[in-house]
Amino acid sequence: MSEKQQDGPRLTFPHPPARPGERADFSSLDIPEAGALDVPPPEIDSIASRPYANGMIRVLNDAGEAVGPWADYVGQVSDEALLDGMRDMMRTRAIDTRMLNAQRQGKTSFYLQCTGEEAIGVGFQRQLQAGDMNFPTYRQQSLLVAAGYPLEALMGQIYSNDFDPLQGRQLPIMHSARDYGYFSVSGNLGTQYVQAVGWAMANALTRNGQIAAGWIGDGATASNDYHSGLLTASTYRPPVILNIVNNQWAISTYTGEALGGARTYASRARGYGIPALRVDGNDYLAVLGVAKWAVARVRAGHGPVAIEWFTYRVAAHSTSDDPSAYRPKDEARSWPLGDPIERLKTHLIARGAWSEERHAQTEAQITDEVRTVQKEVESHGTLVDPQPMSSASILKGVYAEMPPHLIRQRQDMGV
Amino acid sequence: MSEKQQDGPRLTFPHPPARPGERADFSSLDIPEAGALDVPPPEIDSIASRPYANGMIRVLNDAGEAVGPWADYVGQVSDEALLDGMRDMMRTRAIDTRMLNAQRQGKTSFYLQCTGEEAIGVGFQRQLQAGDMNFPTYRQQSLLVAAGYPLEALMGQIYSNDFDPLQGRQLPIMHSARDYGYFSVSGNLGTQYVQAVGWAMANALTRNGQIAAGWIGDGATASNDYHSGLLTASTYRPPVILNIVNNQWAISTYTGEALGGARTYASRARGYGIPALRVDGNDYLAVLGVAKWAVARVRAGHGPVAIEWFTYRVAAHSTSDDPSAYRPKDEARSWPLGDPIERLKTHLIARGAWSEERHAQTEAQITDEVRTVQKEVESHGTLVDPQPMSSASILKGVYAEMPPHLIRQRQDMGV
Amino acid sequence: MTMIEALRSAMDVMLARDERVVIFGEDVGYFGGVFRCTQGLQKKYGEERVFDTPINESAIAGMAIGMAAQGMRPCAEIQFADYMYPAYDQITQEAARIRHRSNGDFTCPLTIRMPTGGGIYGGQTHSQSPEALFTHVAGLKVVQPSTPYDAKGLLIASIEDPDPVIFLEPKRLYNGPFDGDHTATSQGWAQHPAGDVPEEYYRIDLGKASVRREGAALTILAYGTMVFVAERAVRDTGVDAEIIDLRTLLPLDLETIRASVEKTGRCLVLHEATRTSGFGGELIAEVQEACFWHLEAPIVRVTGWDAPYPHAQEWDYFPGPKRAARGIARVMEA
Amino acid sequence: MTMIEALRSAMDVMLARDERVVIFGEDVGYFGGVFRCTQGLQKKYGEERVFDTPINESAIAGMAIGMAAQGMRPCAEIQFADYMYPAYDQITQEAARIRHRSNGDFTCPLTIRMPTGGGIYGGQTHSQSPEALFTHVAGLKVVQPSTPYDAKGLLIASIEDPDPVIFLEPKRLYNGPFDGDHTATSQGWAQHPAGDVPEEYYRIDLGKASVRREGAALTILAYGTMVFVAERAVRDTGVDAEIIDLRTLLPLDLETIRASVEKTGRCLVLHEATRTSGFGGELIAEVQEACFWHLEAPIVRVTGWDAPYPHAQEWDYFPGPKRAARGIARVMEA
Ligand SMILES: Cc1ncc(C[n+]2csc(CCOP(=O)(O)OP(=O)(O)O)c2C)c(N)n1
Ligand SMILES: Cc1ncc(C[n+]2csc(CCOP(=O)(O)OP(=O)(O)O)c2C)c(N)n1
Ligand SMILES: [Mg+2]
Ligand SMILES: [Mg+2]
Repeated sequence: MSEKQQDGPRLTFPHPPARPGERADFSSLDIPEAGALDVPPPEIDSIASRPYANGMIRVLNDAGEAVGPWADYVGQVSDEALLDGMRDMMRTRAIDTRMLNAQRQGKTSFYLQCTGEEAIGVGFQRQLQAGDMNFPTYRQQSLLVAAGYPLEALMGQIYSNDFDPLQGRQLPIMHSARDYGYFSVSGNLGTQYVQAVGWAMANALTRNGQIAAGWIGDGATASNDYHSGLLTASTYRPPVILNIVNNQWAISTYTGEALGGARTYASRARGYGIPALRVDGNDYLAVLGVAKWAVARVRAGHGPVAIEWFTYRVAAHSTSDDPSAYRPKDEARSWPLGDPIERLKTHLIARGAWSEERHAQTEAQITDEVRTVQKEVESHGTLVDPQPMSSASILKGVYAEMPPHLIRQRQDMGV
Repeated sequence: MSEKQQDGPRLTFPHPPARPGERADFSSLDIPEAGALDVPPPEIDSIASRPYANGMIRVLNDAGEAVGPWADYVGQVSDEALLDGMRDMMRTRAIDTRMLNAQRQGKTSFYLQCTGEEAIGVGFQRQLQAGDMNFPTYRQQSLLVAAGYPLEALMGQIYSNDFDPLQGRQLPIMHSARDYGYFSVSGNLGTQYVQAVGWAMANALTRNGQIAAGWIGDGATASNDYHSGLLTASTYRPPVILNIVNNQWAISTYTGEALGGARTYASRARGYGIPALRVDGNDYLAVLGVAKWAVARVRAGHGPVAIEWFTYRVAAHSTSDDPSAYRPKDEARSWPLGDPIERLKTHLIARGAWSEERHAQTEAQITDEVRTVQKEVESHGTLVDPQPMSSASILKGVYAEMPPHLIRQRQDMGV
Repeated sequence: MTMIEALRSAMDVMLARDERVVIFGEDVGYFGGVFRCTQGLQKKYGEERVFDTPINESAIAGMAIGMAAQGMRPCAEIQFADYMYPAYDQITQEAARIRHRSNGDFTCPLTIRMPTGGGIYGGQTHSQSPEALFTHVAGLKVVQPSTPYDAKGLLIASIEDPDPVIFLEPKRLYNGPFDGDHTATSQGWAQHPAGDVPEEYYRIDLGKASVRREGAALTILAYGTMVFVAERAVRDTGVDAEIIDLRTLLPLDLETIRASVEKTGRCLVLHEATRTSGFGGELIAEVQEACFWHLEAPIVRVTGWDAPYPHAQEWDYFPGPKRAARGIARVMEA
Repeated sequence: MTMIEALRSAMDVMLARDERVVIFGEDVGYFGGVFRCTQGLQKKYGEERVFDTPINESAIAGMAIGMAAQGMRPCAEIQFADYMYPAYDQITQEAARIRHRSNGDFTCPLTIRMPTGGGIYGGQTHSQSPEALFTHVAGLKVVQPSTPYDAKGLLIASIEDPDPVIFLEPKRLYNGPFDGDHTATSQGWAQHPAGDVPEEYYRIDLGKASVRREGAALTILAYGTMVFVAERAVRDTGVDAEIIDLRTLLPLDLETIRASVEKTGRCLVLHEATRTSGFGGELIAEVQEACFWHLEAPIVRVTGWDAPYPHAQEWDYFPGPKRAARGIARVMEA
């Protein structure tokens, strides 16, 4: 080992564009013009999807105008429908803010925001039908909000109190809401990607007309189940949309670590023989359009599709994380694709359907609404002021029927 | 579940071109002309490797002539060197034949041939240097033969007798031969692909100038570790060649099951940002050329490369298998890329360096040589006539030093 | 029927009875599985009910979980238990937990079959007995039959079970009983009463052990191939042992075990898996706690050695009737 | 030092002493790990010695195996033991077997660190104790320290060990001892004698338990966090127990255990992992076999319940001093 050669192979180690103390730097990102890409036919194959996988579908330009073929494809979305989306994004952000605060006050053990990524879930959910199922990660609460999930249940889960449909069993943010198309979230990254494929296979086998959507973070695309998911989707071609939320970070790890030498996550999916698109995830209209297209393709039986949503994780990874230790403080502000709420606001104002005043008003309203529910939910117990839950409930639901050894353990509990 | 829709998504199930009772049919295979592709620069990246990943590098044409840029790249290989390769291929085949027979006679429990795939290992091994390490599957015995591994050890392993360097611990064909660049074969598919990457990382970190080569079958590319291997190779770029032996079958399962909608295995690797080539694996000169190129690239520090060797599994999967149950009997004969030994023979004869007579003579010689060693090795015990091995040896080598509980178990054995 | 035929019959019956049942795994479809357990089923029920998969055990489990959660009853095959490890994450962290973590919002009624155990010269990657890796996992059920009759009834009950079941098939018993004497000519199931298997539907409830031999001198706990080894050792030693075939390892039929050990006062545990932290440890812990005051001797276990299953030393590794007899002697002497 | 600092110090010492040592894992490099165990090491030793990995635990293990076989001494981190399942195949089928199956042609000297256990409101995927899944695997060593002093000495010995070592870190003890009373204000390691950790190299041999308290009335077997729970329960009950901190679970220091149980005649086993097929079963099986004639009462285990670790009912799940005291009472009453 001692006679090291000076030339020859060395390992590469991916680095983010900037570290703390340096200036945020996204200059090397190649951000295509809004409106540059056309709308492929729904039955497109992976080979033909190349420009969409390497490029980026964008609708809103810097002036907030909806431009290009995808703007046409989205079609005449009413002001009201766009405002609904806006409100859901704002609601998601308000919930995130309040829950983050609650965690800081010790009222819950953990929280995790999706700041900057709200457009993706909100826009996507709007294109689904009842019966369709998302297999979300912990950062897709925007899907739930857009599905109209009662805030009481959503917050009850965070506080693990009697509003919690999961009876306190799961870590905050690991929701489960079948009726709202939200599969039980796993804390283990990746696992659910291939489950989404299995669910979609069941849809195809039973011809129920429903579709499934897998979700995964950029970092978690490194996991084995990402591969399993793409592979089985490629082999059986069930009605599934495989979403990749590339928010540039995986806790402290820059997205380059999982991307390696690949061009884009979408292009890696394309290697599996699955058509793939890359989309500006901070552009609500692009999300609406691409989700509409993908849902139509998949539901019609043209096979799976992969979508890389290009975005940025504005907040800390979770309440256990401190991003100032690994990235420049101003990086979020420098993100070239801006903020999804701001961009939709600009568009709506440009359209004449919105104003700064109405926006501020709505924000206040939503905060109020969220705060009211929060108060009510907190009155049923928080971590600083917990209301006892039966310890016997731990042993319930491990099996459909409680087997003898669990009955013995319950007796042992003395409850 | 009862109201099935008649249209909408259905699953696809990959099918082989023909099943037993049908005529073998490879008409849908697109086999490019020999000599069609040029030789890329060693530092090529994955994007530029597209034509090599989707095409097929071939040197020997139907007339047995070496043609095109890769023929030039291989350069003036002496007749003697080619004949060495020929003899190693013939030796491998002779060993396979004899060991298969031995298994039929009950002299060993299991065997597994590589018939039709001999060129790949023999040609590849010739381009490696001492210290380079293969991470083979159970079907790469040709690497060992070409490395000059003593036939006594090779056959001793098959008979699990005292010639067996592994003391009978491993299933036949799961060799281990560090000094011959052959990593201990695992029965679990895929696992060693990422280990090859780790080994190569150690090479780079210690600057020892050595390289590693991972091997995987087409079926096993579906495994998680295939993904782990490509991913980590893409991220750290260590000196590793990632070989995929596409022999069209995985036991009874057609290669389409693992390929899904992808174009080629090489193209899937390209999706990871690793340059990839597809090669006629039954063309000894193509193997020599591409292996030479890949070894040079990787050793020079230009990063990993993936190679899909296109070939056909002529024999049964193993002695536990009966391919007539799932593929046409004449499929091997219809394989459009022919037999590697025949093709090299034709080339050598065309070159004036060989003749049918000398070939037949050599074949007889090699059979004789193999038979002689076989006899000698068999005299040390076979499964029908085993020579007792100490049962205590089971507990040796579980750890470097035998811990107390294994000492107790050895006492319990009474040995 | 052989055990292979019995398993096939169970799947056949369930495919016919319940359209939610789907069968898949490596080489399982067209070919019918490397042990031929699913032979003919694809032809009979079509590719949508019985199909091949890519070689990715975690994908097999993951797909099964998704299908099960969406209301189907997947019965998947892992080609050898030795290859379940890539699926271990999906099985233990997902299948086993979905009902609990979602508070019943989603459930996971799936069965995963896998051939287990040695005795076929399979070497270390075709011989493993990983039952203890599943019995440690709350939310799973773990089954291992020892006869064709039980295999069919238990597999049907597993497929019908509302929770995930790991179904371990002792491959050395596929074609006939095996008492550990590898020098004897093998017997088929045709000669054995438990080879008499009805064509139609029947079930054997999970969680119930079966007393294979009544006896007063000691209790032998076994499952799978070791049940026949126990019978042989009892014949060889002439000790009046009670032999209990556990059949379901999780949940365990502790009542049947307790009643027996309270009667005999002595207990021997047999399994093929490696000793340390094997399921034998669990059995002993439960028996000594439940029956301490009745025990007249330490409980002994006879197991595989703590080493990978070696190819050539197969019969030194396999805990055959001689070692079982030594175990009986040790329990009886004390 | 805290346990985190002690672990970091062990890695620091080994990085300096042995150029074959490399450290990697998710968020381990630049950031220094989510628990900060590797903080500052990349800066000190460079990216070639300490680096980040993609989120793929089987790749982490697989790379480590390749490196170890090629002569390095990798020490990899799995971010939480709950995430080791994707690596389980590589660890158990590859790392544990390479020496044996190759008859020493290749070896696998690697260490895999992983934070384990509950008590931090981590819910079911940040609280697991999977030790029994490793102790069943021949070829592995399994270590779990309970103090900073032991953590450093054992980690150094693990990195130096010629075989693969699974190094389980009780995360609830990272910053201070914890006796299970979550209502008390937490104590740091500064107050505890075992927080006094030398900066330099020292090792604690694997395979040796430590008697944490001598006593005559019963023997308590524990490891990790449960050692402190045992101490607390003994204080609370006033029973004169001998407390043994196992430290290495595989290979087990049976001699120390046997000597103690022969003296006390009674034994209680504590662990946080789920009960069925947990490591407690193995301990009980060995103790009753080795010490049967000395036992005056059944051996009792106090463990986590057979359910996923629930978030809200953390303290109902955690086997704290009250449950341990009940266990002591049961053993003493009998
Ligand atoms: C199997 C597994 N390994 C590691 C972790 C720990 N972990 C939780 S989140 C995370 C980062 C995930 O990053 P990414 O996939 O990009 O999603 P994001 O948080 O950015 O939304 C890690 C490593 C885990 N939960 N599961
Ligand atoms: C993890 C794992 N799953 C399943 C198997 C069983 N098995 C052995 S070989 C084989 C087929 C492999 O096919 P392929 O990778 O194409 O290699 P080939 O045999 O064609 O050389 C299978 C499924 C295994 N050995 N390991
Ligand atoms: Mg991310
Ligand atoms: Mg193949």
